[in-house]
Amino acid sequence: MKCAIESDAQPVRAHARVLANRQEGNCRRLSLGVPSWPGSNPGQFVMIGAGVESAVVRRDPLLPRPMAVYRDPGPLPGAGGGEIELLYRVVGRGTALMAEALPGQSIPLVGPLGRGFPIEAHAGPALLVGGGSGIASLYELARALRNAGRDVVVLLGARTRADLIGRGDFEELDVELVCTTEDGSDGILGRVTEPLAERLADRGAETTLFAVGPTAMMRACADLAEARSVSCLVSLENPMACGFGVCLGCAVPRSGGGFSLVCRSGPVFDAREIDWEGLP
Amino acid sequence: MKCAIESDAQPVRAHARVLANRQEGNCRRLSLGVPSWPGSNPGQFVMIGAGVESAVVRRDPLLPRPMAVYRDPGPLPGAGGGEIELLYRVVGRGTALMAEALPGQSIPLVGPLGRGFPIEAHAGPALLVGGGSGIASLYELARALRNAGRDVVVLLGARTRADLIGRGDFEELDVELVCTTEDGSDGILGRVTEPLAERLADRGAETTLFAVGPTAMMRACADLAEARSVSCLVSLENPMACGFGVCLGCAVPRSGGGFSLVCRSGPVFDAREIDWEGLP
Amino acid sequence: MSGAEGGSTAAEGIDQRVEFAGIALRNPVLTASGTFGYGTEFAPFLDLGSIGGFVAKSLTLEPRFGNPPPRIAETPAGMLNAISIENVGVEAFLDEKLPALPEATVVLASAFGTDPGAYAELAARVSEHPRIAGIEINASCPHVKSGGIEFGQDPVLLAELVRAVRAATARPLIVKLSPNVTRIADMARVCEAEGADGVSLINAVQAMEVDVERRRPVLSNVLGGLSGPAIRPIALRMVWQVAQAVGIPICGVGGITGAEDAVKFMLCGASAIQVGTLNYLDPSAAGRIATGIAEYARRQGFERVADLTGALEAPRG
Amino acid sequence: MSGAEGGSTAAEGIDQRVEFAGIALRNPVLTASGTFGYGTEFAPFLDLGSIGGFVAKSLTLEPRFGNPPPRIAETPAGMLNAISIENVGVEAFLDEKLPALPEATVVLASAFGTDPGAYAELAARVSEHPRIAGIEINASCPHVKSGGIEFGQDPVLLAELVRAVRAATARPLIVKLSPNVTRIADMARVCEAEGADGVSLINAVQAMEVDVERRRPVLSNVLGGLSGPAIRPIALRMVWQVAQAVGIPICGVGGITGAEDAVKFMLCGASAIQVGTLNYLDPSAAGRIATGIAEYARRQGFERVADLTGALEAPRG
Ligand SMILES: Cc1cc2nc3c(=O)[nH]c(=O)nc-3n(C[C@H](O)[C@H](O)[C@H](O)COP(=O)(O)OP(=O)(O)OC[C@H]3O[C@@H](n4cnc5c(N)ncnc54)[C@H](O)[C@@H]3O)c2cc1C
Ligand SMILES: Cc1cc2nc3c(=O)[nH]c(=O)nc-3n(C[C@H](O)[C@H](O)[C@H](O)COP(=O)(O)OP(=O)(O)OC[C@H]3O[C@@H](n4cnc5c(N)ncnc54)[C@H](O)[C@@H]3O)c2cc1C
Ligand SMILES: Cc1cc2nc3c(=O)[nH]c(=O)nc-3n(C[C@H](O)[C@H](O)[C@H](O)COP(=O)(O)O)c2cc1C
Ligand SMILES: Cc1cc2nc3c(=O)[nH]c(=O)nc-3n(C[C@H](O)[C@H](O)[C@H](O)COP(=O)(O)O)c2cc1C
Ligand code: FES
Ligand code: FES
Repeated sequence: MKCAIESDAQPVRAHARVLANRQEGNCRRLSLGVPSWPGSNPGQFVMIGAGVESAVVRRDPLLPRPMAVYRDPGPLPGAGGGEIELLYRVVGRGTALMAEALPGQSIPLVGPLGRGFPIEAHAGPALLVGGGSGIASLYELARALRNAGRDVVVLLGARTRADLIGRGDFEELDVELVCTTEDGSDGILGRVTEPLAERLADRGAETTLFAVGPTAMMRACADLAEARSVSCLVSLENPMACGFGVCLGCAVPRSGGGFSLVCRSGPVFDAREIDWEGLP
Repeated sequence: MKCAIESDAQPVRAHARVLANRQEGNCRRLSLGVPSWPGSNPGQFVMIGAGVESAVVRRDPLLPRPMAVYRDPGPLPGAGGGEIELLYRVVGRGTALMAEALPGQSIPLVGPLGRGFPIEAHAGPALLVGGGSGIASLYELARALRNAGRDVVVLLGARTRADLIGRGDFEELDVELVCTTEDGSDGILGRVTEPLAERLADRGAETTLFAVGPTAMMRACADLAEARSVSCLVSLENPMACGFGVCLGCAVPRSGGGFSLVCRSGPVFDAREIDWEGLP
Repeated sequence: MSGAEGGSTAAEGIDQRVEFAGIALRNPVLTASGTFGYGTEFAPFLDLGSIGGFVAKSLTLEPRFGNPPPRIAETPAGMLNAISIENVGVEAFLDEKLPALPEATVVLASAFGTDPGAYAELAARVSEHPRIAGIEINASCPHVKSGGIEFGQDPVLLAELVRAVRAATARPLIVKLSPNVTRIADMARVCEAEGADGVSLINAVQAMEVDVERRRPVLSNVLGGLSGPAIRPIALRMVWQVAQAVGIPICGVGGITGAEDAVKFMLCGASAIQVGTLNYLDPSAAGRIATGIAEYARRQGFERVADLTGALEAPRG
Repeated sequence: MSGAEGGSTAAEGIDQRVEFAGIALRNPVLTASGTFGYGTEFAPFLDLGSIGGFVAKSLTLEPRFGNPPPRIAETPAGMLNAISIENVGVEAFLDEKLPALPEATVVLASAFGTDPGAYAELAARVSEHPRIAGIEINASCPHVKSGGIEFGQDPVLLAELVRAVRAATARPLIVKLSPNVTRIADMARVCEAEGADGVSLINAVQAMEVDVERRRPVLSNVLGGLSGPAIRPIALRMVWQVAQAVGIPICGVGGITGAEDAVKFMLCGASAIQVGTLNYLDPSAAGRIATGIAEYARRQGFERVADLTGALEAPRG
């Protein structure tokens, strides 16, 4: 199976306009108007500046941050660009600066980048497992798979209720949705891998598992998939400087030896391609 | 004559709160609420951070900027601090960032710093000459001299009307006010040194000239004063890193050889103390 | 028309062409090795015709994997990298990467190796290819454990290296210098004496970052190279020092983020400049820098951008 | 109580004391020469009792004027200075500056001169004074035209200098190293061999800035020293390299802006640290850093701040 499709659209560098930037649970939703946005495939990402543009260019922090395109209704008609949404957690300096962006301000953006998920219309059931901010990579995938007529189950796992980000959006998608929390504050008490194991047992070898979240979670998914001989696609996160394959900073070790670039060959990989032991 | 008095108040380091930050002509007025502000003497300055404080400390630009205390009604009763105003021109990165500060945000501030102008109650007439952003150093001086019963004339020179900053405040002070513009858009057409020469001729040897503005203007004032044998005090500007005498970055050459620190021995100097040729 | 990105008229009438190490460039803006991939990656962002040319990622004779992750870290106004010359190898470069580039693009190859012989062989190989306008010797990779930095740090080894490569190619030969030395001018003199046509400086500054939560070095390689705006004042100083010391042309590299920065290097003596880390954050910036340099030249009353080289007014006193 | 500024309870129960070069410090935070004046300037902003001590502005035998202005410039996440050891001279320092300080304040003198004899004489002079806890040799001023940098850049001259000063004083002797060298570890080894009790590193990195409008160097001295956050990754690397090379204690200096930065230096092997440029922008920061280091130590399960020294986990592979 080919693990990922390449976006047909060429990425743009743009000054994205902040339309909204709101807290939702333990996460923030950033809506951006992106001039000449060409549309993205599920699983692609953007590089977004750490902080808004102002009259003064500040070189600290220096690098942009990779963020999955959470929602992308596609390019607007004409040359009007597009509206996209990101869902992000404030974990460090860059995301803290993003959190301060106000509607009307602009942020430099490069994207869409990377290879997204493969959407094969007449394939078998799809199990989508999301944890933490990885959930952000799954919404467009779920929508595309549903539109392609696939049997879709979305399993979202979180520590607590407020971490079940984007949940309302998934509910509206009209796919089967299973939520788990480690503290039982919402959905099933426990880890997402438990209901996942059940669903996997229900479904056949044609099933595809799509897992995005903390490394440990993805690895557990990969192991479950391996045991059932179904294929498992993961989307990796890694610090990035460029996002389009030139700094070589985002390399992850391949199971066969050598490295793959998360930004260019990924972020979506077949779980078997990855040397999980070699991840930092 | 002793050229400057030392502030009796110890400087504070504070997180100043932005109360207002508005464009006025070619200048901006920044009102700050400063916790534990001890009050300042006319001619003192503050070091103000280049940009507001946020959750993320950004180290570019790195250094604070020196700004005269334009208006200082004095400390509020109790431990309530004080409200001060700065009047500044956007000339580079630091001031451009200051211009983006919004009410409610906070800015790091150290002050009051330097030695201010001497306010001698029973001395002769005072001619205050201001040009450019130097005007900002004169308001509290004019007020203090007036309160001390001195005969005060304020002469403000500018390129054009919009550069005659703070003019309305001076009008309210009830001192004689003379304005000049180089393009004749307001007041007398020409340079401020012309009406100054006339006033100097009118007044006796007890007159003191206070000149703050571009170096060329201050030097011209110093020459006029010298020719009339009256004393002339100037307030110098210089890039500064600390503002309180430890980086030694703000040195200006003394006429007798060696250097004086603008932040500690100044910013107010007797014009004769300065080696004008040696200024950068 | 050159430097047309953004359609600036303020730059019109200015001759933007420069010559660097015998290579005619449409303008002085090159992009730096390791920050511009093999060129094609920038097609969506930048008209390759808007810059003078680029230096491709450093090559080794065989394809080479780099260091394990993490390979990069962010620092104040800078970044660290410890990629370690991961590259497709000279063969794939010549056969696959070069032909994908527009005809008019000026391409410099960057050579890396663990001994002078490997460098020389690589230089000979790329010299056969008509598309290679010049060869930059990367004598200065700050984080490859063997080879690399030693050449750039020892004048005797450097001389040996330049001699070997000089003997292997008649193409314009540029030596990229390491900043991690006591006297950069001495290293440049060695290059000049051994027949190099020019020097590029600086490569990244050897540096380190620590993850306090994990109490580990951030980079798997422990040490990495510091690049970006943070190092610009160091690079500028070195370019100025080298310009006082040698007659061969200089390419200024290090922390350039705009036309003003580029101009600073030219005033200090650089004939051309390279944009590095900036390409990551703003992949279309290099073209604007070329235009901006021309606009500056015009504002300052120069007719040719080339006249900016060394146009720093003599320091007073 | 030490480190009480801000009244942190998170740091309670942690032993903050460290020893550096035989000097007992209440906590590892010193302030750097040239950035803390003669100490009293900080009285309005900082309880001198909240830091370990400070290194006074470098002294010469006679009072000394510095360079003409401009002496400073701002750069990305950094600044340049070319002050050139302007100071009141050793006599005024001992007679006027020292007595103005609180009894409990640990003061280190910094010695500067144009030849080893002058350094030695200065060291002898300050050693007579009971308030001087130690002497830091400034072998590394990056912008004094004669003297200064040469000592810090040449191992033979450095050895000679350290030997001369060592013979002149029995006080704790610390050599402050220049970063403008090819192999910092070699310089530290020289200091150890000549009997220095410790090394401080780094001094500012030689650098330059240009005013493009006036087409001049910004600094009257052309070259200056780069300090501030920009150089922190360079300083950290050098401290780590020196820690692998010598047994004498290290004081880490360069771009420290908070407790996390300070901790990085300690993990890499520093016994104490110095806060420099940060004192200008935040004159009360040094005290908070001391508390922050203790809080970090507690969070990471250490009982003594001193145990942070060298506690970097061994790099993998
Ligand atoms: C393809 C891709 C898509 C992503 N999509 C999302 C998303 O939709 N929503 C979201 O919240 N986050 C997403 N991330 C992670 C996000 O990029 C990081 O959280 C962000 O860069 C942290 O920046 P910071 O400055 O706030 O933190 P920093 O201060 O830079 O770092 C904080 C912590 O995060 C780690 N970190 C830094 N950069 C990354 C990175 N790129 N990936 C993983 N960890 C990192 C650091 O090592 C450190 O432990 C994605 C990452 C990738 C590679
Ligand atoms: C005691 C004192 C009081 C001052 N009061 C005022 C005031 O009330 N209102 C006001 O608008 N300005 C005042 N200034 C000047 C003000 O400090 C500078 O305009 C400001 O620092 C420029 O910062 P920037 O980042 O915007 O410009 P930069 O990008 O740093 O520099 C822009 C230009 O200004 C020059 N410059 C930089 N710093 C200074 C400086 N400290 N003094 C003079 N020139 C400088 C630079 O050389 C350059 O030419 C005062 C300066 C001093 C020393
Ligand atoms: C991620 C990365 C990879 C690099 N790879 C190379 C390389 O392969 N060969 C080389 O000569 N320089 C390499 N460099 C150094 C740059 O070409 C340049 O000299 C340095 O980054 C300083 O310029 P800058 O500050 O503009 O980035 C690399 C730099 C970075 C950041
Ligand atoms: C304005 C200025 C003056 C300095 N003067 C001295 C000095 O007299 N003696 C000395 O040893 N170091 C001097 N230094 C170097 C500092 O002590 C310190 O080593 C350097 O600035 C790096 O630390 P930092 O990045 O924390 O500032 C000076 C630094 C600055 C910025
Ligand atoms: S982020 Fe630069 S190559 Fe992947
Ligand atoms: S500004 Fe630092 S000494 Fe004057």
